[in-house]
Amino acid sequence: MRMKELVSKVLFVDLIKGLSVTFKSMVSHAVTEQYPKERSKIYERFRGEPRMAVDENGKTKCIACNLCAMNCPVGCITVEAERDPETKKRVLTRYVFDMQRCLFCGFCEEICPVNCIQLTTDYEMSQYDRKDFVLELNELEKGMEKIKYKK
Amino acid sequence: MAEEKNKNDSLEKGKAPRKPPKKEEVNLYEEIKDFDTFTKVKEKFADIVLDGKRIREQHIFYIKNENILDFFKYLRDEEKYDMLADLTAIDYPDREKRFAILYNIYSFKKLERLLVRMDIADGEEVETVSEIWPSANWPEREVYDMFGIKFKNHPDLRRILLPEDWKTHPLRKDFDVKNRDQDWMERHLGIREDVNSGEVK
Amino acid sequence: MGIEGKFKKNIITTTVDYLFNWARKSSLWPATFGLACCAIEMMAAGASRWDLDRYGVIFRPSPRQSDVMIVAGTVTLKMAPVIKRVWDQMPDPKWCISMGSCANSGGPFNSYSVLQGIDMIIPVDVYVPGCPPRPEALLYGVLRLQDKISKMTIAKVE
Amino acid sequence: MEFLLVVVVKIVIILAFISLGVAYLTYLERKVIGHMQVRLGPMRVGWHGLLQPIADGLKLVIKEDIIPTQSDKLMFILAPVICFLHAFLVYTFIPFDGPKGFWGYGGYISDVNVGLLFIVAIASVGVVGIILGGWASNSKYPLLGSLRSVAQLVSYEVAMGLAIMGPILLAGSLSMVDIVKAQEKMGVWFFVPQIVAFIIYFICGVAETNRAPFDLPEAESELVGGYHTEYSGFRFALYFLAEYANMITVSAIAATVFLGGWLMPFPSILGPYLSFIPGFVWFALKVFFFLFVYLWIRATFPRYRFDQLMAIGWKILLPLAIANLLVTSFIILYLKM
Repeated sequence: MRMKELVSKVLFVDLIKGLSVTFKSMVSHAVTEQYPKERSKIYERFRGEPRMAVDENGKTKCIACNLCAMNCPVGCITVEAERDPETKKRVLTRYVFDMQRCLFCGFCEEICPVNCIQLTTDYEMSQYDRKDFVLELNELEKGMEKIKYKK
Repeated sequence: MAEEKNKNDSLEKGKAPRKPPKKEEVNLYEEIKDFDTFTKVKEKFADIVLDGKRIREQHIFYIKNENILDFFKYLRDEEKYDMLADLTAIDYPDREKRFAILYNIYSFKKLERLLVRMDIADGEEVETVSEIWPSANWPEREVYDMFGIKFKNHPDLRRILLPEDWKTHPLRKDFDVKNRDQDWMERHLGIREDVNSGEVK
Repeated sequence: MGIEGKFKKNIITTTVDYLFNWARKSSLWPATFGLACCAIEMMAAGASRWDLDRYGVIFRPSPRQSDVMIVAGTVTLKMAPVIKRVWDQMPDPKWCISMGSCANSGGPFNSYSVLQGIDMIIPVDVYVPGCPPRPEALLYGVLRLQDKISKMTIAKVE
Repeated sequence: MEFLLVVVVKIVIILAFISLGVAYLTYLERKVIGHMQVRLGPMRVGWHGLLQPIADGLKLVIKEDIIPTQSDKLMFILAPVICFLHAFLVYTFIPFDGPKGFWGYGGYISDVNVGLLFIVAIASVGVVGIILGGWASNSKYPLLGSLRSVAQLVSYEVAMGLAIMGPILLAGSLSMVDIVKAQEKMGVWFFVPQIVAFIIYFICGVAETNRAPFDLPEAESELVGGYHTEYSGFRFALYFLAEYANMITVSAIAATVFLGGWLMPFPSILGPYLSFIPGFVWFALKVFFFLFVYLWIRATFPRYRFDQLMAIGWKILLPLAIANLLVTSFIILYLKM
């Protein structure tokens, strides 16, 4: 046994095994995705950039129930609403989503009774300024301005 | 102060402060029976051991802050509780004896866990057990760091998590959790936040 | 370099700008600086599947040799002076990418021990939101930073 | 006059090629190691990242040059220059091609009868740059890195020197050209009779150039960057170039002494078909092979612990090298008698 070990040590058997492993992986196909060119599939339940849905008339679906703001663990949603004197319904006046602190936990999306706020699968959200992360309602409906890199 | 402010906020936004639904109070504490260690300890350290309870098959001894070293030495040597699994503290700001220190000790011989609980007042010093169980060194430093309880004869009683020149003890209940030490920040980072608006000066 | 801001914009400065900015943006070496869970995602971006090396981004151990600092994770107050020192040790021109909600603004930790945004102590060029951001999101941040670098100039700013 | 012109032209050509080779060695390293880790390596700067080393170099040159206030300024400035200079000085004596190579002008800048000794001596002076750099930085990690570097150099230099004694005995000369000529005359490259010396030399060479798995002086996980922690900008670039130039040096010596320099493999079989290929191409191929093995080893093996490193150097390689030298000299004596 010891003789065998000695022989394998002298002939660098283990080292050569290791070298062959790396050589094999060198000639095998790389697993790298070339990001701006190819994009990996993002699964539907990935939670990325927030978006507010609109109905068929282009008006917001939000009913200003404030559930998302109450449910947000970091308090990054602010909902301001007024009561319409005629219809006695709450009408949304201002909706602010402060993405700086957002955890992308998806609680707002889950609790929303009308499926208005949604976390899309879009992950490209980098900005040069922190102020750009405070999204008003119209920005949330359009989506953030961003550059799409192609190559 | 902080709670009041939060209440006002929630009222302004049209939220009603929610109350948790009331639960029926169940007393889980039982008297200790047939526990050999307790009877022995009760005899030997009658002046220290105040009480013993059992909760969810877990024994708790209540002790006074007097000569605790002998008591713990006895537990380690005679009763074979050879490991200090944890040492922590609880803050009850309303009580007269404000802090409770919990020693969570374990015996590998008997495969048994034992909680020893000691109530102390604010400013009272506690004898260190780090000579009995060396693993108490860091938990005691942590308790000192978070609650400001001082341990007598501790070999190295410095802050362990927070910076060494920090002033406050954050796990005390009267500490506002959002209160960043502005003087510390100015000294080390050269900035000072506005506490209300969060802006930096 | 010592020649910044001495000349007006002309054909020479724009050519030099183009060359310098190309070199700068093509070899962004970040200081290895992981603080919390975002660092795991940063490592993933550097590993085989996303491979930051494609952009010429290789992690350098020493701040003296790095150009960009990726602050990945929660910045506690105890760590903040260290970050500031590492930032001060880096040679000009240098950039900073703030990665993740915690570094951007403190994130969920509005508490006594966490710095509310790394931009309080060092200037940040690109904020990458996410908790943590996907590796692609970091790559997108790097691309945004390269865009920003390519607009740098040594000419007099008017 | 013509002689001078030829030498100057040769120096310029060799310097340019080596500088470019060193720069592209970094590219090769990133590519090879990238592919060994099933990723791609540089892809976006130029076609398949081919302009990467140029971008890196230009960026390092236009970067701010920091000299720490607490450092010994003269030494701090001098150290990388020493390292760089000695790494490039060695190429004076390396025969890239035979005396008839380079279209009859001789494939080397100069051929001295103590060539190999001189190369080994100059290559060891390079470490002075590392020591000075680590010491002059006046900082913990560079100092530790340079101390390790010294210890490593001292223990491996001996075994390395003894290992190349074997081929010298066989060739009977210290001149690099004569060693290759001896291999031609003998009909077999020296790595066959001197296989032990060859392996020892290569291991020592890896250790000598501070490459993985012997890269303790710049172990990133323990020592930040080792001796070049405090260096930035083009001073760091000089260290960087010196390290890679040293790699090429060690490979070139190995190719010359053990693998027959500019000689063609199997001249009796391949000779008629491949004789149009100039000698420096064979030389470059051999050097390239060694460099590839360097990178291959780096991608495969983890770093040694310091005591392991010392144990290998003193307990295994040194006795083996001495034994090899003794056996070789006895055999030569016996054959001569």
